[in-house]
Amino acid sequence: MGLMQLFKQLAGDDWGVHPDDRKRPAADRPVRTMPLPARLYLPLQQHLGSPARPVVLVGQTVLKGELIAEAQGAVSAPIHAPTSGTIVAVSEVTAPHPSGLTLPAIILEADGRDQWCELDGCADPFALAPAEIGRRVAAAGVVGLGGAAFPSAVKLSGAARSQVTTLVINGGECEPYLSCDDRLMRDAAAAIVDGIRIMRHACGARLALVGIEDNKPEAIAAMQAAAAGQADIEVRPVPARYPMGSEKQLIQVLTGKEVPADGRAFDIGILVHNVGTALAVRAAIREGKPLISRLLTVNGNCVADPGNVEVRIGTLAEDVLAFAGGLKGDGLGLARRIVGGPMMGMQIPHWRVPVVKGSSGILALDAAEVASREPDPCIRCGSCVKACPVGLLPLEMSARIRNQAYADAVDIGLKDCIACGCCAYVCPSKIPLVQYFVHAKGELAAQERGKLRNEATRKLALQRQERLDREAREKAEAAARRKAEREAAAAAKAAAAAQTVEAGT
Amino acid sequence: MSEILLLLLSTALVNNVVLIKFLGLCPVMGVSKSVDSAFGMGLATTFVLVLASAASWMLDNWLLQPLGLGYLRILCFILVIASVVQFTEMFIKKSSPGLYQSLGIYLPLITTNCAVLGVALLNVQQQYSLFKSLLYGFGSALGFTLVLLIFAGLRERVALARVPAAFAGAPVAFITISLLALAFMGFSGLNV
Amino acid sequence: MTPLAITTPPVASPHAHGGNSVGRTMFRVQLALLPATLYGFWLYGWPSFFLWLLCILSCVGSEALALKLTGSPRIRATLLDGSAALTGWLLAMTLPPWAPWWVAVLGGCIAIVIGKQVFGGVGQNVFNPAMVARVALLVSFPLPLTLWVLPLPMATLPAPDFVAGLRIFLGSLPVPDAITGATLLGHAKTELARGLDLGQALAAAPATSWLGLRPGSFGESAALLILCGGLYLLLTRVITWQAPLGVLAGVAIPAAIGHALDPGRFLGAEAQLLSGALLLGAFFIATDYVTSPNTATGQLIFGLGIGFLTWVIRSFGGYPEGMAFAVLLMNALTPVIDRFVKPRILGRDRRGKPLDQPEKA
Amino acid sequence: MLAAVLSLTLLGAVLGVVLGIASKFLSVEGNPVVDELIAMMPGSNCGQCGFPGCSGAAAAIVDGSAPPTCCPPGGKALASAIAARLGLSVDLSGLADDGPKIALVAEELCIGCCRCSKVCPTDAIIGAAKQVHNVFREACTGCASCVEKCPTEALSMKPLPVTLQHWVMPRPLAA
Repeated sequence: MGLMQLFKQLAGDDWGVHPDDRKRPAADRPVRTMPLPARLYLPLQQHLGSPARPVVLVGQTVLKGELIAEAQGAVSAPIHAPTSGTIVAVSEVTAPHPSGLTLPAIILEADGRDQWCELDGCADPFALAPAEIGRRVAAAGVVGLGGAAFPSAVKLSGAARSQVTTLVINGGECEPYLSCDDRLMRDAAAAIVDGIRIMRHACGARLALVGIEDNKPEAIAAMQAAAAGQADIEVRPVPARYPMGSEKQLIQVLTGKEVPADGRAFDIGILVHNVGTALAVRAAIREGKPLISRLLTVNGNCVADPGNVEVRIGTLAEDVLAFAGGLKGDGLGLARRIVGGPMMGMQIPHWRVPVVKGSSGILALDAAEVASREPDPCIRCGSCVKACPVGLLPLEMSARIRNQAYADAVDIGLKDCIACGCCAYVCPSKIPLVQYFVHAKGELAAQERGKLRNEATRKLALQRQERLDREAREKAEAAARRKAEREAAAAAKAAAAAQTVEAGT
Repeated sequence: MSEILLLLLSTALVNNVVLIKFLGLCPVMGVSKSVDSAFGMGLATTFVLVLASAASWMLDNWLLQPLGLGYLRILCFILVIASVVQFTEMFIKKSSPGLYQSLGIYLPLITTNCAVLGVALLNVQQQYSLFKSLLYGFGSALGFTLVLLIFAGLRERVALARVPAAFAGAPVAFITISLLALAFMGFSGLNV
Repeated sequence: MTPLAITTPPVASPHAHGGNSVGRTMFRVQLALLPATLYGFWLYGWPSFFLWLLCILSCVGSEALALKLTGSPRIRATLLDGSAALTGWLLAMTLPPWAPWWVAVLGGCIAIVIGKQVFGGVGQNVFNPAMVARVALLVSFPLPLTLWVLPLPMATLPAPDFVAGLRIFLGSLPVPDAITGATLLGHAKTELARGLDLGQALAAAPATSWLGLRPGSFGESAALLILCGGLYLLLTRVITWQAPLGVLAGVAIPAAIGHALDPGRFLGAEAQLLSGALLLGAFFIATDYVTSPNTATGQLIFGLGIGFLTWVIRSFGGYPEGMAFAVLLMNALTPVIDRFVKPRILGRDRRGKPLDQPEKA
Repeated sequence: MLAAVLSLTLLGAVLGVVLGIASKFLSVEGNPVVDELIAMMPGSNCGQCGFPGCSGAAAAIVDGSAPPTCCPPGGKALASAIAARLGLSVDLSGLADDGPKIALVAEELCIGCCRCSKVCPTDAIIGAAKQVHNVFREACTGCASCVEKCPTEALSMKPLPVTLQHWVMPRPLAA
């Protein structure tokens, strides 16, 4: 391996980084199921796309699994009640986002009975038409559980339309600390394989490739055993290297194909889904269960009792942490709160943030793990260039962004950045490169909005001008008409007067 | 063949117009903020330089010298150069308004670019043949464009650097080009 | 529910770091320079030690002064990262070992103030500061910069003691003629100028270069030790192989061809590689992060350029040694190289156009 | 003497004729850059730049008498687009851009005089005479022309609330 590594480095194929994965011991401990919290906070937007629209009223009682917000628009996902209880409010909750801003959310008070609504399972999913599977997956509110939370049904039906040939199942889980996918593959390999078969049926792919990083030997063994009889499901170990779990990188390693920039995996006949999503699809089809809970990793040096926990969607991170033994030393050494992994996760301002469908972990890191320190100036060492899995020049982009030359940064590839964080991870000057890129993307989006606004303004100004012209014209016409009428009247009067004069004579 | 190459190399590198002879510094300082406009300026100057070398040689050898009007040389050369520049300006304005905009005042100022007049006069002084004059003009233009390009690249880098306020802008540009001239001294005494 | 106040400003991911730092990198480079430096002290005695010390002090002092004048809030942190000291160290390595004190002071000032701080400090400069100082000194003061002493173990005179060394360094004691000599390259140049054939002039030159037993700059001492330092940097991944290999190949290939064509006119590849600042330059100067291209291919081109220009200046130019000039010239070309040599972006071709989408069957 | 005068005259005449012909063939109508800029500007002719309208501002920016940042409704987006088009470097920090603002009517102060709706360049203020006016959020460009027309100071500019979709990650503090 060492020699191979050296060769790859010489050949320049050395993208990515090899962070200390810190997955164990949390990954080796059995999964615990968290008891029902008193209240659940369900943001209306837990997925990419347009937010869901509430279909319940305050005070209404709902059963577990009942639809409480429906999808609206082409890319969206519905939300279901994770337990039975009463809707107490439709208000706001802090989003799992560094800004600390709030999101509209439905707040549900559990009644403790945890009573399911009627479920519509299907014993033989392979008898269903692919479109019907897509419909059911959509109705169950399944989204990508790897973190991006893209509605799965949209991907499945899109893939079926563009005739994909390969289904790639992402078991990479390259983020350090996180082990929920690892745990799922170890504990529920058979169910995952079943889910993969259902998805393969739904999208029409011939082959399913399961890529698992080679730092998870137990998961690889379990999956290989479960997929043993299936000729068209192949479990392949891939080298542990961050960001192996990124869609384009995993596709490249597994199939050797490259997704075109500005394109999607469909375009080269590939559909990618996470292992957790496979499991959720299976539950949605076989048992008719909507997505109301997920497995997530609670980890970090500050957590007293780290491990993987099965949590209802909408549970506050605060409650999850309390279940995992709380923070060591009452959170005295806590340096950063994170939802997701340490490489791409979101910093959150406080723990009163709900678990959403895409939350794969809750991390409480101490100062040594965060290792934050004031940045030094860039010394152009080029580490970031070597680490970038996309082939960008992070140092050049950040220098341009520092000088607010956003358009120049776009010219050298800002839009291709996947914000994986490799550059900032290796930077000896500790420059927060990703923050520069996120900032620039935000600024560019704002500029784009400004441009749209300018266009709308121009249109409105034009309309106003037309209106003013029209009004002026109408006024002129009316005046002309009145004048004509007046003149006609005067003429008539004169004529009449003439007649009377004539008559008088 | 080797003589041609040598003349080109020596005019472009060893006796570089900008860094060694210090001719034509005005556009070098003025149009070196971006590589793209520097390239455009380099092309425009190359065009003017080569054309002006040829035209002035013909003028000198076929008109001024036979008529014994050597004292009108500078006047006539400037007339020719100004016309060529005027023509170039019209052409660029028509074909590339963006480049025209970014070159700004420096485009008509090629007229007073002493490199152009200097090369034309040096051609006469050294009694080069028409072909050699062309080569000399082209070599000088090559050196000019090379320095302009390198310098523009450096300035683009420096523009992104955290230059102290006291040195920002022209001062650091002068220091950069002085260091570049220092580097070009390595070519001094170069002979094959 | 009321959102709690945010105490810290929002930060973006990643929330982990690999642990590399500027200070660590600089320390490793200095560690790699150490064996050759210590050996140099043994070869050239006390004056060389004073030169080395004063070069570093001058650089660090200039850096502190410049930071103070520009009102930098992080003077201590910047000085402690070791970049100024490294510049001074490298400058000392390229100077004649018995150069007088004012050369060190002036060199340090030029390197740090004109070469680096004017551009904004560490990471902002476009030319290698040590090479800027070296060239500026050579052009301005050719005499003290070409006064080479014989390594003391080879010299007929005994080594100067501490006091004599200090007096030589301060210029109150002249350098005895008996121990001065010419470098191999300088010798070759003068012999050529006298119309002599190189084959006779330098019969058995390179053999001694491996051990540094010939006149030269302080840091040119033992090729072997410089090479070891370079290999250490390669193994610890502080530097990559592209730039050094480029430099070595850029010199060796034309030298070998020239030597094969006309041995009387051109030095052979081995003599070229082992003499002058070539190895030092290949491993320690051409690999300078700040002033070399970002990409592996760019660094290879950069190295080849330095090597080739060095060979051209050595073989045809007015100066016997061209390393410093070549480095500055290629430093100047670095932005141009960076502009044209970029890594290929995933999913795009080399020109940045998205890859073609395959036709669907 | 005569030769000198003649040859110079001849030279001048020949070159003049050549240039004259060239100018016929290479003439450019108007300034295409100005037209491009006019197309980029908001076009509401709100007059905040101090020029009679957007076309006046565009011409002034091209000839350099006005900075690319002179258009407040265009904001940073427009300024950087113009700067990119003209190849200028622009200092965006000088642009007071603390997020988009829109006009807001204080209902208790509005007397329904209709003065504001007359000046609004985008017809964003609705309301008939003697009725409380209202600002149509989507149409308001934040040009603030209405604010000074209001006799009762019922109109004011309020920043739009930041939402998750509009939030921008702050720039890292410079090292």
